[in-house]
Amino acid sequence: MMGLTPYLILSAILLVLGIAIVISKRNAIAMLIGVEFILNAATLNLVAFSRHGIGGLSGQTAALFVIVLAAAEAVVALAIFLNFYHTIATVDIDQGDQLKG
Amino acid sequence: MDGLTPEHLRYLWPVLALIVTLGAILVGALIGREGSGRRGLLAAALAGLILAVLLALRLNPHSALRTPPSGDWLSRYLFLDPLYRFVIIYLSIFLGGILLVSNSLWRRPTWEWPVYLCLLIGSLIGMILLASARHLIFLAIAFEMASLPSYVLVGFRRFNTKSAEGAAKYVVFGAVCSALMIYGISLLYGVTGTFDWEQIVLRLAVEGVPPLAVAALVCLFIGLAFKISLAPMHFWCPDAFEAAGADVAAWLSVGSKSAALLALARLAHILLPSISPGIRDHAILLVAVVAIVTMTVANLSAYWQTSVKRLLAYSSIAHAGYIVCGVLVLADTAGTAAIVAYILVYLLMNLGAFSVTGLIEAQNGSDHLDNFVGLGTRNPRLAAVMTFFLFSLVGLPPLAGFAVKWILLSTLWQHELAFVVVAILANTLFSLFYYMRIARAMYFSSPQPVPSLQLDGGSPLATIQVPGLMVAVLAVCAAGLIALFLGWGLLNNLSLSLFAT
Amino acid sequence: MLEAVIFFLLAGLAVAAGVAILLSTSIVRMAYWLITMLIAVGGLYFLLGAYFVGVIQILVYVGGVAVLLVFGVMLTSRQLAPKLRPGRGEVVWLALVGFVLLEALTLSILHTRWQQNAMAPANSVGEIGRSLLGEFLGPFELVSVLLLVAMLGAAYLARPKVPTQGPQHAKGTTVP
Amino acid sequence: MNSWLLTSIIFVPLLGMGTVLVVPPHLIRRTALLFTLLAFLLSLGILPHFLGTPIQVFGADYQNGFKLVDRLPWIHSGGFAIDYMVGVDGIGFPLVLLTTVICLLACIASWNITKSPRGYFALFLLLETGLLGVFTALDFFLFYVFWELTLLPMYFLIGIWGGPRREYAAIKFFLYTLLGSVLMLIVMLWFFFASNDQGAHTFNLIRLTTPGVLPAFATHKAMWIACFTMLYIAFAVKIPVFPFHTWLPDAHVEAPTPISMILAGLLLKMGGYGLLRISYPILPHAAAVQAVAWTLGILGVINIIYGALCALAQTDFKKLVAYSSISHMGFVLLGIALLTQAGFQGAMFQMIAHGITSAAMFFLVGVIYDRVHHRDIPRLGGLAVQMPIYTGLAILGFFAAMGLPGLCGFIGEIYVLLGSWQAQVLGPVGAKVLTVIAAVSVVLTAGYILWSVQRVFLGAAKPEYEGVPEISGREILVMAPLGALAIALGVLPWQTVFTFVSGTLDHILKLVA
Repeated sequence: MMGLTPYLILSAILLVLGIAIVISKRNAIAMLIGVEFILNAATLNLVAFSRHGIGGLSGQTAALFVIVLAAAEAVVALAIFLNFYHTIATVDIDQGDQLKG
Repeated sequence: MDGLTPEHLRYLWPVLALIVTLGAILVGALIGREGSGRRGLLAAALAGLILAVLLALRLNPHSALRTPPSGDWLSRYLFLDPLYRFVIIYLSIFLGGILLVSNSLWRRPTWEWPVYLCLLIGSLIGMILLASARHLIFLAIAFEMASLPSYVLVGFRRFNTKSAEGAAKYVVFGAVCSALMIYGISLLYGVTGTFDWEQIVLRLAVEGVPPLAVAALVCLFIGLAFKISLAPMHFWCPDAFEAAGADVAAWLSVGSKSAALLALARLAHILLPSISPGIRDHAILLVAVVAIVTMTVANLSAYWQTSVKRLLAYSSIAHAGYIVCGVLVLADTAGTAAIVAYILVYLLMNLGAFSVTGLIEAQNGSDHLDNFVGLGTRNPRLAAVMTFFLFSLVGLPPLAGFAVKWILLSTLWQHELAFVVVAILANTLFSLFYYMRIARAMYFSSPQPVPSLQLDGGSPLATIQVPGLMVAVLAVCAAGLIALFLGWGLLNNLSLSLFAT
Repeated sequence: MLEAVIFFLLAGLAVAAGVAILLSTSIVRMAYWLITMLIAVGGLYFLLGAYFVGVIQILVYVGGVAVLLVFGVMLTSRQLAPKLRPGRGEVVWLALVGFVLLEALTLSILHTRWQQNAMAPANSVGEIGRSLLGEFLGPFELVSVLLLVAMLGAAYLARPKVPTQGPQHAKGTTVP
Repeated sequence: MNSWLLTSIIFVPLLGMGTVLVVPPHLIRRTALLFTLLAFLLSLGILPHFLGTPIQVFGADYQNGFKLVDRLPWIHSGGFAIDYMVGVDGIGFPLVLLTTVICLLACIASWNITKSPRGYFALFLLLETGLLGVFTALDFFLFYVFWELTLLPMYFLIGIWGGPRREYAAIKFFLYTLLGSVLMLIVMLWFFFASNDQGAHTFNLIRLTTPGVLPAFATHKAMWIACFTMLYIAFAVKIPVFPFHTWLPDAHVEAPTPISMILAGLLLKMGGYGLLRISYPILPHAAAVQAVAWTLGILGVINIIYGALCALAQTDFKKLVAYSSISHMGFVLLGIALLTQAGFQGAMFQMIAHGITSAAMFFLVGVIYDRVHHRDIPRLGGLAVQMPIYTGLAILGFFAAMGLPGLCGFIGEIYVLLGSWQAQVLGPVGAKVLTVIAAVSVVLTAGYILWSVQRVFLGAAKPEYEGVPEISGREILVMAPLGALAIALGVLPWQTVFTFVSGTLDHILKLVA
């Protein structure tokens, strides 16, 4: 019988990986991938807590919402990236240098 | 279903009215011929906003329905208190003003207009719910609801490089911060077993705050700080505002910031008095440092800007730094009241300043500072109201910007936060430099034709025509700034009354 | 015992995916590693007995988001910036910060007294449905509006440039 | 109970501003003149209230000693108690009168402003309202609001209608003053929340002077020294005292002539008035500290000597006058710092005298500048031949500033020197040393004034100034009242000034001692 702790530690590792990806990558889509890691860490937490009797069922339901939010966000983000790409033909954030300051 | 009484339903009506308006605009746009009926849609949107305000006005201003979540359906998700009512009225009226300004500045194809309206109304709904949420999942959804349309609005000028880039930066930054916030929420859920903020606080108060909960609260703070644009989560702000149209920038600078500020104030207002003094002191210190760094960084960066929207973006970051100081004061409701008073006046100043900038941009095709040169002679009235807004942003009497700064400073002083007072005052001095650059351009520099900036054959030196609706908006903003200075007791009373319970 | 083996297998896969993404320079590979991670996490949900969430994870995430991402990659990845690989100094710095963060989080997790009960019985879809329309009715309604607005925004941005339909439109579209 | 006289004096110019903004262009000047004249006539109405009665101030009762008090509740919410409260006593009233006179004359002197006159006169009238408010406000918050209100119009008046380096001068003026204002704001917060007037906080400047209303301040020395210092800087920027004086030459030189008149004649007085109205009565303990007296006294002497030396070195006529202002305002600080009856009276007299002479001098410089379009002293000369009437008036004005006996400048300086000679606060020798050094400036002042008079007016007529028109009737209309006042104050100092101010000043001195 696995306890709660391994899941939480895995979730923490995923969070740190996500943050590292976001920080180290300059490509917008890669950064979005990092965000998905963080969000998955959060859902993993929610499901693990819920299944180990903390807060009843609501953790799992909340995990569903997080997944939906991630999807909605990804859709909008990708639309924006595509538009950006169409406009200046790259998705590398650093290549945009119109906005200075 | 558990108790959805008519009383509670009344609290839902304003939001429902907004959702219906959103749907109606979409349907209207689908039924109507493409590219027609802009005025009709504007009227529909304004009618929806007015309806929401009226419905909100019908709510009992004094009843604070903070019953436990088992009691009823709606107050499980929202704090149905006077502040909720205030946020609906405040943001709806503000969006009404924005729509009038947008209508005057609109240069894009007509078919985009309903999309624009729907996005604005969608973000309005998100902001209202964000400011009042008590259920953390609800808060996260409201947060996204406020954010997603904002990302699109920033990138609304499609095939414009700046706009596309600003939106891309904004969405990446926003996605990271919201993901961190959701991670924090999941941890809080694990520690306390609930998503309800009051119960979380109760649990933390009873059982102490484990380190993991501290990490979770920091994550939550990061999310809100992103929306408020506190350092170091402020980088999106200048990029996004420069990328967006002036009207969208005005909407974001006031709407999303005040919504997140009120959310933060509300959460802090419940949390901080309940937890142990040690953690509370650390939290206050953290917020104080963040606030001071925010205002200082913003004011120092603003000086070098030549894009006025960007300059105003830094100004709005600095103001976010000032306003968030209200969170530091917890012993009574005065801190939150100071925030409310400040955002009320901030609305007038920023709507005004961004509207004038939008007019200049529409005329000249750029918001570069050079386009303001000679405005004092080209259109003295426009320059005069812009000066009003700038001086009010500095915080000089006899304008309301001073009154609210005074309320904030005196509140801080009373709670022995003199170092924050000094920091705010020092920043006020810094800020003078860059606000004065606009005033200087308008009045002191002699107008010279800038050939590269001409558009549509119009000379930048030509008198600027201000559309009628815009005149009304600007007049209301300018008159409001004087009236709210002379009568700032009313302002103070109003904001204090929101927390009378 | 078997549970532990499966856990470590899936967890290892997820972590390996993250590390691979960190080290990878190809955005396409990153997308596939992301899918690996998503499937691994979905597997963990099944292991936890949260079958419905697991199914949704696979359906929405792997089937929707990840596919969308791959499309995004396909549509945009013609120019891959060479600087995608982090510099050596950056790697050290990142590893250090990441390690400290991880250490802090792990220690906090280990030191928190969880009010955990015995493993709850696996829930039926019906119960989750009731919860969705019970405790989570508000978020449920709100999320529908959110999806509407998000779709509208995304559709707007993704809409191709409208051909000019006459002089008044031509003027409108060229104004920045 | 409220007589509304002061209120109407304060707000008549504001009403004028509103009117100026709407009247047709050819009526702008006349409207502005009408309203400044109206304010002047109304301010004459204060005079009867001060004739014949000895003036006592700061009694136990709110309004004892203050005349014509208008009081309305303004903000009473959330713990604030802010009143609209104005009133005049012996030191407020002469300054109100001075303000209306100088503004009236400056309005006449503004007749030849051609660049957007509507904006100019609107700001001018707003400035007058701010000044009148400062000299009458009896509520600290109100005082601060009016104090800041003078800032904005002055910034634009210098920045738009000024000389070539107007931008620089305007922003410098603005920054220095705002720095002072910010410090004053802190003190205001401090006073308000430290005050305990029968259980409530108060901004009332009269109540704040009452012993026991600031209980914490009675015991904490560091607190009152800190507040005194911050207030001092706020006021020192305006006076201006070395080292906060550097905005002044720039601002004066760049400002248009009428604005220089107001700047030197009135704005600088806000600093001295602030010291007498707020710093000394509310923080008497701080003022009585020997180190404070030393510091202020030495700074005053530095101002006197430094200003005079700089004036001596100038070739720009307007800059010379500007530095002479610094020198003369040094006497105000010295007189106040050393806490003697004669010193206080001399300082107050000097403020009024300097208001008259500096306005006159700036106007005289402006008259030349209008005609020859430069202010370079070495290039001028022999104007006495071309412009005899002007020269006569100018020499009157300059001699008044120099301190020739019989003219107003003399009385103030001699009283200050007398006062500082008698001063006890610095020990037996210290004050005398300061007095002697300050007295040296009499020679320096005579030096630069006589020298410049010689270089500008005397000597052989220069051919390039052939045909320079004589001073016009309108200009005489400005200069004649100033000259008359300079003589009147010099001949009848007691009847014109001392009789009004001495009671109030004695009372302030009693608080300190």
